[in-house]
Amino acid sequence: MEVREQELSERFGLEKVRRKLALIEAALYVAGRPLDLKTLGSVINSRSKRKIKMLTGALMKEFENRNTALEIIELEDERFVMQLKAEYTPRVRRLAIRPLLTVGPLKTLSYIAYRQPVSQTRVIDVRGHHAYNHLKQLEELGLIHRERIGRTKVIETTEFFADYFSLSHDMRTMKKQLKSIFGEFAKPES
Amino acid sequence: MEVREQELSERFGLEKVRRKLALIEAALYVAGRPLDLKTLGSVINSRSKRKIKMLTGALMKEFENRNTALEIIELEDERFVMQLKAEYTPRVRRLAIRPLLTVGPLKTLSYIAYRQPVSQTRVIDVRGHHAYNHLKQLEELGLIHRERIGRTKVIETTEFFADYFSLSHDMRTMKKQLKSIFGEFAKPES
Amino acid sequence: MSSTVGKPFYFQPPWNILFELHKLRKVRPWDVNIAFLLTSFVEEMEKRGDVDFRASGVALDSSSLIYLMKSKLLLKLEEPPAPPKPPPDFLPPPLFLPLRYELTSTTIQHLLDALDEVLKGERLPALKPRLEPILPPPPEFLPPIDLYLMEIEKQMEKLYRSLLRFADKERLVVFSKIVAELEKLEAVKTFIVLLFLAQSDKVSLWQEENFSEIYITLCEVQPIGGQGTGII
Repeated sequence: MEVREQELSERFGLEKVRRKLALIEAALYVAGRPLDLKTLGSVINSRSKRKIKMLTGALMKEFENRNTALEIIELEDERFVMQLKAEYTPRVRRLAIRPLLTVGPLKTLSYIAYRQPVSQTRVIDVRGHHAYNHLKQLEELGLIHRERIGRTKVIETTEFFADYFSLSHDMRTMKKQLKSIFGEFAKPES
Repeated sequence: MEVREQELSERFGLEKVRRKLALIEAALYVAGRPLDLKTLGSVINSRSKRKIKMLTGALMKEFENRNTALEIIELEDERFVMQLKAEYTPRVRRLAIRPLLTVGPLKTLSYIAYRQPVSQTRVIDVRGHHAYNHLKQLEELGLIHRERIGRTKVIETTEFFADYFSLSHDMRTMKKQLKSIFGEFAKPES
Repeated sequence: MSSTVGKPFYFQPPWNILFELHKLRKVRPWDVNIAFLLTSFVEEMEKRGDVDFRASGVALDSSSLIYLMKSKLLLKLEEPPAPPKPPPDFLPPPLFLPLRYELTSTTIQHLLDALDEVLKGERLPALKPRLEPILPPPPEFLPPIDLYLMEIEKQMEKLYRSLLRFADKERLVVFSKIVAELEKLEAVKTFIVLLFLAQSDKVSLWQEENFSEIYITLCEVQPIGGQGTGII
C-alpha cells in the first residue's frame, strides 16, 4: 500500500478512506473537467482543504501505480482533472462521435467567446432570434453565464468553457489566445 | 497478477498485453457507450474475437479487483461498457456535464419499465398529468416507444433503454432484473 | 308528570319530535311516521279543545322538513355505489441512468470554424444600410406639415371669428354647435385648430365628463390676427 494512503488509512480507517477515494474518483470521472477542492470536498462531506488534497493526492498516486490509460493530474490552481493519457488519444479519438453542441449553438458560443463580454441584444442581432434557444442550451450546459446589468443582459463564457477548449481562465488572455489561433487558422492555406 | 492476465502475458509478452489493456480501457472511457468486439478489435489491431474477448475480460476482472468507483460490464450481445457503479450515482450526478433527466421523468420511466407493456392512460393515472411531458422527453431520448393500438397508446421501453441500464432485451428477464434492482434500492442507505 | 306541568301537550313524546328539531339529527327520518304524528296531534288538540294555530303551523313545517329528508335519502339510494378504489399501484423508485463519461467530438477547431462563419455574418449586417423604421403615411386629411403650419394661423383666425359669432353673452360656445353641419374630416380639423387656440390661451376648453360635450370659453374679445397675437 502506498505510504500516503497508509497514513490516511491509519488516521481515518481503511474502509472509510477507500469509500472517499472512490467518491473522488467518481466525481472526477463523471465531471470530465477539472474540479476544485471545494467541489471535491462537497462530494466527500469535508471542508478541510488539507484532507481533500491528501485524499486526491493519494488517488493520483494510485492511478500512477496502476499504470493504465487514465491519469489524474493537478493543475496550477489546485484543481484536479481525470483524463486520458495523451499517448492514447490518437488511437481512440475517432470513437468520440457525439458533438458537444450542434452547429447553430456552437456558432453562437464562438461569437460570445470572441466578443465577450457581449450584450444579449447584440448576440441576437448577429445570430437571429433562434439564438434565444441556443443561449438557454449553452447556459444549461454551463458554457456561458448571463448577468442582468440594468436593462440588458451581458454574456460571458464560463470556466468550464475555458477548460473544455483548454483556454485561459483570464478573459483577456483567452481572447488573445482565440485571436491568435483564429488568425493562424484564417490564413489561406499555402 | 490475475491468472487470465498471466496467461495472456505469457503468450503475448507482458508489455504488449498491458498496452492492449490500456487501449481497450481508453476506448471504453472515451466512447461512454457499449462497444462491440469489432470496434474494440480495431483499437488493438486485432480481428481475433477470442483474443479481444480474453483481453476485455481480463480488464473487467482488473477493474473488479481494484474495487473502485468504475466498472466495466458485459452486455448480452458481447458488447462492453465502462460506467460509474450505481451506488455512487446519487452523490455525483449533479457534476455530470449533460443535463440528465430529473427525478420525475426517471420515476415515470421506472414505472413503465416495471409494468410494460402499459397503456398511456394507466401511466398518466398513476403518475399524474405532468407525466405527458415526461413521456415526450423519454421518447425523445429513445428510452421508450409508444404505439397506438386502437384508441389507446401502449408504451414499452426500447432496446436502447435495456442497453443503457445493462438489462436483458427479453422483457420477462428484464422485469426480474428490475425487481431485484428495486429491491436493492428500497434498502435504506447505510 | 310534574315536570311537564304548564307545558303544552305537544312537547311530550311522540309529538315533541315535531317541535324540537335538534332531536331529528339523532333519529333516522324513516323511523318518523309523519301521518300518525299529525293525525294524533290534531286529535289530541281537538280532544283538549284548545286549538293552537301556531303549533299546527310549526308541526306542518317540521313534517315537510322530515319529508324532505326522506326524499333526499331516497335519491341517495338511487345513486350507483362508488366503485371500490383500486389499491394504489406499486411505484418503483426512480431508475437513475448509469453515469458514463463521454468524450465529445467538438474541438477548438470546430469552434474556430463556427467563429469564421459567424464573423462573416456579423459583417454582412454592417454593410447593409440599416433600415429605419418607416412611419405610417400621414392621414390624408392632414396637409404636408409645413404647409399646415403656415396655414394654421389663418385657420385659427377663421375659427376664432366663427366662435365669436356663436358665443353667447358669457362668451361660451358648445363645440357640437360649431361642427354641427360639418363633414367628419372637417370637424376633426376644426378640433385640432381649436387645440391650437387653447394652447395659445385664446380659448379655454372644458368637459364635464369624458366624451361629453366640449365647452369653449373665449378668453379675449380681440380677434386674432391683430397686433401682438403671435401664435405658436
